[in-house]
Amino acid sequence: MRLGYMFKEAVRALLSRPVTVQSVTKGESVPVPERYRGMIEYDREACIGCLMCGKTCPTGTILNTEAHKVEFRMDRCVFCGACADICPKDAIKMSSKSEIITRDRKQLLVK
Amino acid sequence: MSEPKEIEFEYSRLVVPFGPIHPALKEPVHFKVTVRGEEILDVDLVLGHAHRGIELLAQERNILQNLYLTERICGICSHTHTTCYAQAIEEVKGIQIPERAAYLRALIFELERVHSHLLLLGVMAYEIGYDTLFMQIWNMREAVLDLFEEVTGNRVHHSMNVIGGVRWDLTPVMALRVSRVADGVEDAQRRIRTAFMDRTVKKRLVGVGVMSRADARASCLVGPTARASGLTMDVRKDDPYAAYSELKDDYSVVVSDGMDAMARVDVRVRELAESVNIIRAILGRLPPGEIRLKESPMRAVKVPEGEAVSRVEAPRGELIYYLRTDGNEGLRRLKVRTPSQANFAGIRQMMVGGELADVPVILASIDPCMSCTNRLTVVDEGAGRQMNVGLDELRRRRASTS
Amino acid sequence: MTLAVMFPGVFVLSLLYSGFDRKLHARMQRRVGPPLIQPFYDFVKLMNKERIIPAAASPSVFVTVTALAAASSMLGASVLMTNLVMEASFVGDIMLVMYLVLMTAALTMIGGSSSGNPYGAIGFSRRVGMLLGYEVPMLISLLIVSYRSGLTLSFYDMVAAQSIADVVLAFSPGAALASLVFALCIPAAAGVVPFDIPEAKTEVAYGYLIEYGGPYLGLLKLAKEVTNFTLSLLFFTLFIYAPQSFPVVSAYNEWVNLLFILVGALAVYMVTITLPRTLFARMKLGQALRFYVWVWALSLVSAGLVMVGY
Amino acid sequence: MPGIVERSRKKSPWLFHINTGSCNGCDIEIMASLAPRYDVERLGCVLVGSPKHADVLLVTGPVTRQMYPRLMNVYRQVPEPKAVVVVGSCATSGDVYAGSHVIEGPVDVNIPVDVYVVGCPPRPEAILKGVAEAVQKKFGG
Repeated sequence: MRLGYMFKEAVRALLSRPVTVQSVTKGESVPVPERYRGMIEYDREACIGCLMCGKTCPTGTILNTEAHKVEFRMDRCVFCGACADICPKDAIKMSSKSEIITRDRKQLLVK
Repeated sequence: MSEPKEIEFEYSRLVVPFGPIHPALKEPVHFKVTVRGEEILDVDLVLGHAHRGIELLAQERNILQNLYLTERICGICSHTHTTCYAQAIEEVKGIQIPERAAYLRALIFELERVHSHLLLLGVMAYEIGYDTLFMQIWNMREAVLDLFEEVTGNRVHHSMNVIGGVRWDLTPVMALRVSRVADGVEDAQRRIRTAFMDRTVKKRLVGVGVMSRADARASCLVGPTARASGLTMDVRKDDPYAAYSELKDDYSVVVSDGMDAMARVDVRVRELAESVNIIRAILGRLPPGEIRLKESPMRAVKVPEGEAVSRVEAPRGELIYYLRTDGNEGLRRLKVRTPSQANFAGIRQMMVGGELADVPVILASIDPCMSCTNRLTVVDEGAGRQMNVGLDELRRRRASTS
Repeated sequence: MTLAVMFPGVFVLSLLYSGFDRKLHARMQRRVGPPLIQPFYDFVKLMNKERIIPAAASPSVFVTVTALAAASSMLGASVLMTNLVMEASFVGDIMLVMYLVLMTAALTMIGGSSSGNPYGAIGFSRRVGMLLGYEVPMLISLLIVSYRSGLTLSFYDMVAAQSIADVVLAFSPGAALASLVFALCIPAAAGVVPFDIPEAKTEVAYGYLIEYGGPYLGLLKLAKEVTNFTLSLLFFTLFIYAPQSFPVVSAYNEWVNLLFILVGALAVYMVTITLPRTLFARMKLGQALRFYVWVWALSLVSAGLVMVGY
Repeated sequence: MPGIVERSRKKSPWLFHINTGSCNGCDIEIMASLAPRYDVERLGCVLVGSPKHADVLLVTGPVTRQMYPRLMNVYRQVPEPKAVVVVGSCATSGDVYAGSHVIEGPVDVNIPVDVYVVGCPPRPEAILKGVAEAVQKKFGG
């Protein structure tokens, strides 16, 4: 049972610092890049109610409300960014908030 | 385990349910392995657990929405599926994507091949109990995922493709990072190769799941599984797409005639090095210019009636899309033939004669993507009958359920 | 009386050793790894979970086996510890300890096969195969030690005999082979990755542990950890430890001496259980048995050498 | 005494992952949380191979018809006290596959769910925080 490569690797690992990013215990976190497609931010004023986003959304997340505005049911969203891409007024932006954790999925509504 | 256990009372033969929920499997597939002692006598394969009816759903969505549906057929090769779909639509519309977009598509394609191969090599080490190697390989893979997140905004579903080009451009800063990741992958490839030379690993992989060249051709295997049995087939060379026609001479197709699980692992390790060569060639010759055709999405959806077939070399093999458009924004039919579906044809032959301990190793060696391979064969557990469901029959059932 | 005191001592020590083992294993993979007292958390959590007995299993065997396995392994470890602490031992206690270790392995096998799950049956047959491989060479190496220390079967006389002898057993020519044989058998007895074929996670989904959950699983895991502790302690005291060969230590009172033994046993635990778990892939049953044929040969050779008089 | 039991339940939540027909994006992210960079073991979590050993059930994928009986079976096999964490948008609401005839509705139609980790796929860190949240909710006492 020749020791060889993995033994050297293990000893090198023992001597060097672990690679772990301690997210829950010590609050460290892997940096989120700026192009990350996270939670949707919806600018109500800029929106002119053209409902183009509702047509391209592949999952029916976007519901139009009575006042020519839109609301997003985020539990159905796939974060594909099609709505942000198509919006003529750039009212929809994808923020870099990546941790969306809830106990009740009805709350996930972006107005 | 959660299956009703069919223990045949003829003492020597024991039917062992392997799956659909099993620590070795990340995804649901079900083998009924008939065993005498440790030796496998027969394998009965039951697929369909991840069948989500995607081909039917594709007919209900418009062309742009289907981009995001086909992307979610498989989480490991999502860019592969969208490229194949986008090419087919562009063929029907008869449009040509800008040069830079073709190169960027090829770049993300190769990065996805690297990430998929690293994933498989890690899972293979995990199957044979070599946790340290699994940890190392998946640690190297994180660098590629960070790159995806930076360039396209999501680690797994990149949504990079749009009809008529690519959505995100590669800034010089990102290009620098890509070349650094490419060097990292090259170094990782060398270390993985020495790690798989270890004696205990060789004992588990050599001579397992043998598939001779003739059998491989007979059961029409594709991708690295076929290339490990001596068949030189690579869609990038045979039928070049995206920017591969210009990149023809920057890499060579990796073929080995080891014909066993070790050869399949070896082919994938060497393909990592080839992908690094391609990535460096792309970075070197990335042409300037537009990354997508300038047309509003409303006109992008208008696709004339027609049909198209497009082929792509996915990390697991040849992926074929056939689609027929119905002239006003929708699809009449979408047919997807995924590489894992072809590779599953040979699995029974590889397994019979082996030991029970080899089942996860052989399964990992063909690197199946279960979410890709779920077709319409509906196995009715209760009545025990098996029927292939035609499309009209499907519509009738859908009418009754919805 | 001291035997009763030893039970909690052994419980704490073996769980602590398992904590060290997981921490070192993680650190060798560049991971942070769980806190040292993680096995205690696991044990307390498991003992307070719902008891589920599968329908296909025979309930009486299924349940009693777990308690028996834990009890026998704990007894074996505490007998060993009391001899060390009290420096007295009855004749034949080595045989008792080895019997209890073997008993634990046998009980877990029976429990697995009684669970009515095909994987349990496969785990049973694989474990029988493994037992053939490592059990006999282990016993042979122990017999060699007793022969070298004047044909006694009592544990402490062996340790005392070594303290008179000039050189430590592990480095004297005849017995060196015996200690190598015992060291090679420990990973198999502990069920550690190169040889954890009976409970391979990815092949047979934990083999015989598959249908156990909650308190039963807690007891079985405890039995496994205590066995590992017993084996490493046995190896260190019999083969490496000799009071006079480490003069600095034995000058103090016997508490420091005991601490030195425990640290030594931990080192042995790390080398023979954590290291293979990190460095090697899992073998198949046939390959493992072929490996142990060599170990058999080695033990017979070392027995011959000792007989001849080395 | 009860303090110790609560604390040990919070400190050693064993995870069992069941894939009910997902695109395996989330499954890879769950496996990635084992990798050294995220290292789920430092929280005391171990990815176990049998539902009987588990405390927290990680469910991915819109429950397909073939996997529905198995999901119910596995849910019953996990001993009390247990928590269910749904990982990924398609398990939360069957997003892209909604309306397909083979989908038996998202996970919360079939089994009670404690925490939803939304994302397609959510990052490994989000999954770890989701597990920590579920453990706090169900075992927090």
